[in-house]
Amino acid sequence: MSNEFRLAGGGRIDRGRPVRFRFDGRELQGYEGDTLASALLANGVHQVSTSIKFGRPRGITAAGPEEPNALVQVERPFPEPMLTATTVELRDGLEATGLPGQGRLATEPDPARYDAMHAHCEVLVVGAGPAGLAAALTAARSGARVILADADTEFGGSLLGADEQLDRAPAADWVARAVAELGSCEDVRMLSRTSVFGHYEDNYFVAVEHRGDAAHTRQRIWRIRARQVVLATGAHERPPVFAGNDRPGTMLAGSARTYLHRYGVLPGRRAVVFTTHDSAYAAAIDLHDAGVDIAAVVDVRDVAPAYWASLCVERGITIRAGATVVGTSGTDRITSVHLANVQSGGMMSVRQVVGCDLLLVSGGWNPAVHLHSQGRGALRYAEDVGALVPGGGGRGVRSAGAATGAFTTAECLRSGAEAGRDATRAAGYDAEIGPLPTAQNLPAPAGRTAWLLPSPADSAGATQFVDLARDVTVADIRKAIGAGMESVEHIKRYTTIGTAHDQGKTSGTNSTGIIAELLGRDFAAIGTTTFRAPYAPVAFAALAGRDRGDLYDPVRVTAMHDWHVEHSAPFENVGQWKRPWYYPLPGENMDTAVLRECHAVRSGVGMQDVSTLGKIDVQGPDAADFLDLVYTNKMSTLKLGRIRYGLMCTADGMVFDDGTVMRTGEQRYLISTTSGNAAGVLDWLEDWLQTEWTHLRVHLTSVTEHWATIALAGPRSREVLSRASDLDLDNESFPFMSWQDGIVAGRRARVCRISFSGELAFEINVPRWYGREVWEALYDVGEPFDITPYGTETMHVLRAEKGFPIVGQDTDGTVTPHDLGMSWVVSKKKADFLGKRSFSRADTTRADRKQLVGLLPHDDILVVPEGAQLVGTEALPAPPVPMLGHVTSSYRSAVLGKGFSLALLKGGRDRIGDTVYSPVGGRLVALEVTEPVFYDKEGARRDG
Amino acid sequence: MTPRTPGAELPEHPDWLWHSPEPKQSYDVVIVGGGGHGLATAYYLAVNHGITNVAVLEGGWLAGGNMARNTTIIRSNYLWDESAGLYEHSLKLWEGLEEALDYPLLFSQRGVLNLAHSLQEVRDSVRRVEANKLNGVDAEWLDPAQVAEICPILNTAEDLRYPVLGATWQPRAGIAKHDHVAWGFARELDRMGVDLVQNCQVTGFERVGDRVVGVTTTRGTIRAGKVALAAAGQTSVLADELGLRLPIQSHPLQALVSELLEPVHPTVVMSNAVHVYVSQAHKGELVLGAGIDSYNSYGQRGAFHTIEREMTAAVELFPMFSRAHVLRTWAGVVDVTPDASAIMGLTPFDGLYVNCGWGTGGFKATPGVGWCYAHTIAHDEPHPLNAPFSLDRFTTGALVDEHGAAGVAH
Amino acid sequence: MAEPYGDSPLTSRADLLDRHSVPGAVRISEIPFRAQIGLRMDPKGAAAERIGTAIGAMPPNLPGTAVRAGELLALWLGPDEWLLVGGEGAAESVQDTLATALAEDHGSVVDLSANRTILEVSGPKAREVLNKGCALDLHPRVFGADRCAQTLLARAGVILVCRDAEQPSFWLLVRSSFARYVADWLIDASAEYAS
Amino acid sequence: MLLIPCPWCGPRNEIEFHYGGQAEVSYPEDPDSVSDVDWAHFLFYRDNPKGVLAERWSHQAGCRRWFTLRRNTVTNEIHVDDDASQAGAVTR
Ligand SMILES: Cc1cc2nc3c(=O)[nH]c(=O)nc-3n(C[C@H](O)[C@H](O)[C@H](O)COP(=O)(O)OP(=O)(O)OC[C@H]3O[C@@H](n4cnc5c(N)ncnc54)[C@H](O)[C@@H]3O)c2cc1C
Ligand SMILES: NC(=O)c1ccc[n+]([C@@H]2O[C@H](COP(=O)([O-])OP(=O)(O)OC[C@H]3O[C@@H](n4cnc5c(N)ncnc54)[C@H](O)[C@@H]3O)[C@@H](O)[C@H]2O)c1
Ligand SMILES: Cc1cc2nc3c(=O)[nH]c(=O)nc-3n(C[C@H](O)[C@H](O)[C@H](O)COP(=O)(O)O)c2cc1C
Ligand SMILES: [Zn+2]
Repeated sequence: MSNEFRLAGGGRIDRGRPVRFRFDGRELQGYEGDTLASALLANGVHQVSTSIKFGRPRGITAAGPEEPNALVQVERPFPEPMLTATTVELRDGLEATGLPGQGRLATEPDPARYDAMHAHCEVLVVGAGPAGLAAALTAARSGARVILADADTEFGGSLLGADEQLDRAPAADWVARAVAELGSCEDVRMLSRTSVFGHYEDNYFVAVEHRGDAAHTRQRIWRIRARQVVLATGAHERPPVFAGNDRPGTMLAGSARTYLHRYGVLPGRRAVVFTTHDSAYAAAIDLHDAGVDIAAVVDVRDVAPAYWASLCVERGITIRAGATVVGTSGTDRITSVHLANVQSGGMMSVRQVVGCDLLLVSGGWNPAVHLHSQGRGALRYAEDVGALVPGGGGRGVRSAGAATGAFTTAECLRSGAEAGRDATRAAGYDAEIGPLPTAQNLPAPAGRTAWLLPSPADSAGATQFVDLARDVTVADIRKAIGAGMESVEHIKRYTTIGTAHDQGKTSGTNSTGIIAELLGRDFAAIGTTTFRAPYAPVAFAALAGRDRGDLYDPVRVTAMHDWHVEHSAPFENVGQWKRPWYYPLPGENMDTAVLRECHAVRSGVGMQDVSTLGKIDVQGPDAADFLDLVYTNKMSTLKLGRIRYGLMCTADGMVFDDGTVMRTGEQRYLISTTSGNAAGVLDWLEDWLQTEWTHLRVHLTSVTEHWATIALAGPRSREVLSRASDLDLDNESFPFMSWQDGIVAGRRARVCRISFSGELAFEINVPRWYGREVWEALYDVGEPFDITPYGTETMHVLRAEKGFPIVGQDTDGTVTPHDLGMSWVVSKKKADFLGKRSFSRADTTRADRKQLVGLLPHDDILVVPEGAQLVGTEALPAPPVPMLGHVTSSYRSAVLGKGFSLALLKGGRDRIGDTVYSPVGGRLVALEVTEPVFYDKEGARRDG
Repeated sequence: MTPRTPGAELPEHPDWLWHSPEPKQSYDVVIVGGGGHGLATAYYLAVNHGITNVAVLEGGWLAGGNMARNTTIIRSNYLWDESAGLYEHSLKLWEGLEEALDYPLLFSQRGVLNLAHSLQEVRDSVRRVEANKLNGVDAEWLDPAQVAEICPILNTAEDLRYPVLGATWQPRAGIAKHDHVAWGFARELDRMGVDLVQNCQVTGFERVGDRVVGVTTTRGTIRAGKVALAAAGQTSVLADELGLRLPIQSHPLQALVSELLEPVHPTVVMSNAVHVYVSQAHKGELVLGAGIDSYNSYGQRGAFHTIEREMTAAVELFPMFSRAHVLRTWAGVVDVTPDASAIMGLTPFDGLYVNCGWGTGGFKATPGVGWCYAHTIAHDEPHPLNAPFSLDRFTTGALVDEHGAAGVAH
Repeated sequence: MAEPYGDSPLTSRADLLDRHSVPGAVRISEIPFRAQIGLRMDPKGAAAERIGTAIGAMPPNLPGTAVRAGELLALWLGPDEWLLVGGEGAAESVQDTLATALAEDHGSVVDLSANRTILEVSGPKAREVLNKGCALDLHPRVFGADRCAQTLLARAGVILVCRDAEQPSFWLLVRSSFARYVADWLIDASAEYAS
Repeated sequence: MLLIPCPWCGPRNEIEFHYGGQAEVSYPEDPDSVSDVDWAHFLFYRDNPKGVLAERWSHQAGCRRWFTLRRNTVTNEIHVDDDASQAGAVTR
């Protein structure tokens, strides 16, 4: 019984290409060009699902994205929740089921690709009905760049679903000519299947293009920046609200026309047409002419429109003017409608039941003002339309066609062309309106707005559905108002009206109208809820696009990265950088590897890739003055060839970053920053330079990535380096905290004597492209010394043994240099520097501030977890327990043979020698408070 | 086809909520702003202090500001003692609120996971968990396997660009239905005779010297014994009328929902590093949020790239969300302070009180704010729980900096 | 003679880039080891004139433009900032020339040769590939030959230079640590033309 | 996605920029002589108007220059100064 409702000819489906699909387990057949909805209707299926709250049978009511009812879950080719049958393109192998409320997500990974594309144009036209096509043609002929986007699979808009004539030929012919002409323009981009869903500042529009499951990219987000925009988005037909209006078989009149003309489908055999508006008559006529028995046209208005009445009379179609539908019957499908005459006072008389399998309805049209309103365009209630229309106010955005309440094709063509011309001119191009096709001379459709239709059997409105998607009825609105609500926003939230997948495309205007009527106020006084993006639902993955997996965020690597990989290092993420964490040998875990690496540095030699440290070249006559302002200590006194440690604070006195400063010239320095904060420091410095201290002549250049940097650390580092370098490395010629240029492993290098481990150490900088080569050379010459590559974990242990804090680990934005015990790095002589003034605020001068100290557990084998809290008592009182501070760094030390920690502790320096406690794994452990330096307090080892 | 009726299991709203009275000429206390905070404050003024000659003046529709647009996450696992004290007090009040208001608030203690994606986040998380425990706040540190057990749909694979290294877990945390909370308070207030005046925009203040004695509004002048600001993102605009500067900046904060989905997400997941937080509301929609948009704005809308980035994080963490659809996006106007903590207490003006700066995270504080702010107003002196949140901390430097350490904002 | 070089940031990706270039659509390759010198100076100062004379053309003052000066390509990066791109091994001589011309005037010359590498993206689909991650309007009328811009490509900062608008060809100057990311991104963005 | 007019590079997407808040808040001439209250205002207090705000932006992913523009915080409309030379002038 396949396709018994399909006409033998007509429509835009490809009868040569049958498509098999399954719905709710049934094997069915349609054609290429069908939507799931049109194919179901062709197979006589009206009921698609049951409703969310009451479980009532629900069918197909519309033919586009405004569909409130026909929700399906696609199962194949891949599960996708909650689509409307009216927008799912029929494809071979499609499987779907009706969806009674909640969608289901796939458990298997989505194999599809998604991406984005930026595009620019002088004129963006949204919607390719007669208005949009006319606008696009007008703009394109001027030579301006045009983007024409339409959500539908084909251009033509409503013209494809009607049988209107343009230039005395089927309108589709003109559409084809228009599309061909646009297609031949070099600077016109035509995007079908592309739903424009968001309108943002400065004419930034976002759209999603559905490229199909077979395409390389399943969906593409278009990010369009347009000079000028024409919104020709058409209108959605408005269903009247009456008792039993949710029965499957109840369909918008215009949609029934679309099924007939576009898909060659008869949505039923015997139809009642119920309308408050002229436009439904065209459906009655068309369907009659296609063989549907029109049982009656029921028009709530006292007088039927003369033009249409005569066409009905010609065909013997009965018109029941001044009547209304007061109820429907049927279980899965409508079987009859109940009519009554309405007197002007709303009194009912003469009831009648008319059998049918289709009820076509129209309550007028709602212009699709969504995108206009999203862009802050004003809305105005148009009495004659019975809905909101654009009221101006968009910047560079114009609406045209049915989106403005113009409902004849002639008007739509003209307003589209005018908007296209005005937009093009505003974009700086010469544009004239060319010849437009001649539309049929149809009377402008009119209607009467009737929000609440009388219904004696259901006067409370319990079956008068306003929002089918959310099962909200007139009774629900009454109840909300009865609870004291007057705002449309409250009623929306109380009833959930307009909050479903369709965002109230067919229910929004009705709900405002009904609220207005129940409250006895004007429509305009009630207004609308806010139109928000997206205009139609968009998949998460489409928005995520290409930024997935490894491309989620740039992976930054150093020149030696592959070597680290080859030597089995796991990596630590430091900002976007990958840094080797440790280098386990076979059989080692992190703890044993780190102990080994630490031991190597303390007793032999280790090497670390420290290329990620930020490096900024600072040049200019005022460079020294500038550095004096941004570092807490004095840099202007630094001698050429020497290096100084420096600390930066924000103006509120909190530690912000640290690093070294090398004087590389009379007016030139090279400063280093922490790896994660390199960009932040450069921006910070530029900010002060450009906007505050504009008199300072200083240039900053990031050179981080020009250099690969290798730290050689340990008592034997000098021996290793001497075998690879021509530099004189003894303490006299190359003292601690100095730098020299020389040759290392055959390459010109800048070598610094700085140490983050406390051991004799060198940092070797070579242009990045020699990084791996020099690294390997040093590794080779170090072999006799058992040179040991080490990672960030070992580096942390070693520096912690020396009490060197890590900004961001031992500080948290609430710590001053004084708190760190680093007053020695805070100048008392300088007139000012960033942070200075804040050190004299009440809170920063408190004696009981948290200060950096060391902690040694009484229990030798214990390593207190980082983050552990400190308390002053041996036993825990009831909460809240006063806390004294927390452990910021904590490791097992190879040289100490036990665990040790750094901590921020209230009044910490005065507590040195005291015992504090920390809850660890359900017990309180005792810790001795110590100086933060655990190893080589005298600093003897740095000279080797 | 078994009919599932996700809407039907939700409770019906009461048949009566609140009146819309004309404002009287004077009140003992006028509260400016009918969001959650204003309503809760009026409620505790009545219940704890017997003060009912009160009006809550709301410029638009009741609770239509941030109260109508937040992602409803409730938790108390903040780092600093001051914050933990206030938020935990609030959480305890939440636990009895449904009963007190006799309204189904859909308060669901489904727990909150705060993910850690870097070693430093692990340290910060452990630090917070340990502090929470000592402050009497329920908290646990979970490793990735334990995280996966609580939220199986979360991607805990090690090869993630920023893998989940663990999470903090507060079992008593959760979500509630924001509108119901507002309406529950409103119904009680209406019953107790408090005037909830809507469409009544406060435009200025009546002063006698340094004393504020009333407000001017779009519905006339209203005299007041005391005036309490509870206007969230709009507070600067009001304070400007008095020449009072506040250290807050108003930013858009966006959120979004998906279509209704079968239950997949059993808890609340928040990730500061990749910036997304997600829960599944009672009806079935996924509710997601991210960080603020960078610039000041009163526009109740944000930029789309914020949403796109948020979706990237969501799909990375929850691959299953790939084909879920964004149904609606929106934004609120949040009042951000330099230390990411609120401001609540006295002002330089007699009879004027300020509560603002809750930024991206004040929904959870709603009952706690009401309790403490009511105390502050009634006694003309801060409650011990809100004393640390005074304005002068910015002068002394005694900030309650919840940025660095507690990280997660909401 | 140019010194022998070690590894460029994309040495290990060379084959991959080659394999993923799509004949007739898009070609992606690295141009490694070019001399790149950062120049800062006051464009209105006397030094500017001297530098213009020394290198054969004034560094451009029009934002977003590139100027060919003898062997060099001078890219406008900011109102007082340029990047001079020269041949392999030219870094030292270019620096010397600039430093001499700058003399005592305030300005800076910094060797940035290894700081970035250059990716060339060419072919009829080059613009489309780039626009998948770059928000600039790359239409030849807007971004023609010798236009340059510092901007974003996906999530990386780049300097984008149009080398040829007719036979579309672009340079992307990418910081070394980001080079693999950008290369991988380009490969991914070009994949659809291969199918 | 605002389209922000960099005085040098021309209009570029918002994501290329870094927001710097209120413009024209200058660092006190002599911080030591500033009271705690005034210092707190310099550190933490910024205008937050509902309407036009003169604010600082830096073209971070572009020319790295800071500049000032006036933007309406309700509508996001940007008021570009007619005097182009002014737009390039930087103030904190
Ligand atoms: C997207 C988003 C997500 C969030 N997520 C969370 C979360 O998950 N958890 C959490 O704890 N918090 C969250 N928050 C923050 C939370 O919403 C706010 O901190 C909290 O709601 C603020 O208190 P309120 O409810 O009183 O504010 P609001 O509801 O904004 O109340 C202020 C009221 O004052 C009114 N008003 C303003 N000016 C005037 C005037 N002149 N006259 C009269 N009335 C005036 C406003 O109209 C408004 O109704 C989120 C916020 C947003 C925007
Ligand atoms: N008789 C009546 O009462 C009546 C009422 C309404 C419309 N009409 C007829 O309908 C036609 C209206 O012409 P028109 O050009 O104004 O509208 P249209 O309905 O013909 O075209 C609108 C087009 O915009 C597209 N669209 C809408 N929103 C979109 C979005 N966000 N993204 C991408 N595409 C989107 C739709 O897919 C559609 O193709 C006329 O022929 C008119 O006579 C008649
Ligand atoms: C927790 C929560 C859940 C929401 N769920 C939905 C929803 O399912 N559907 C919907 O359309 N909007 C939903 N919203 C958004 C509201 O419709 C609305 O956008 C929000 O309250 C902001 O108001 P506005 O958009 O009118 O400015 C939800 C909002 C919140 C805070
Ligand atoms: Zn710029």
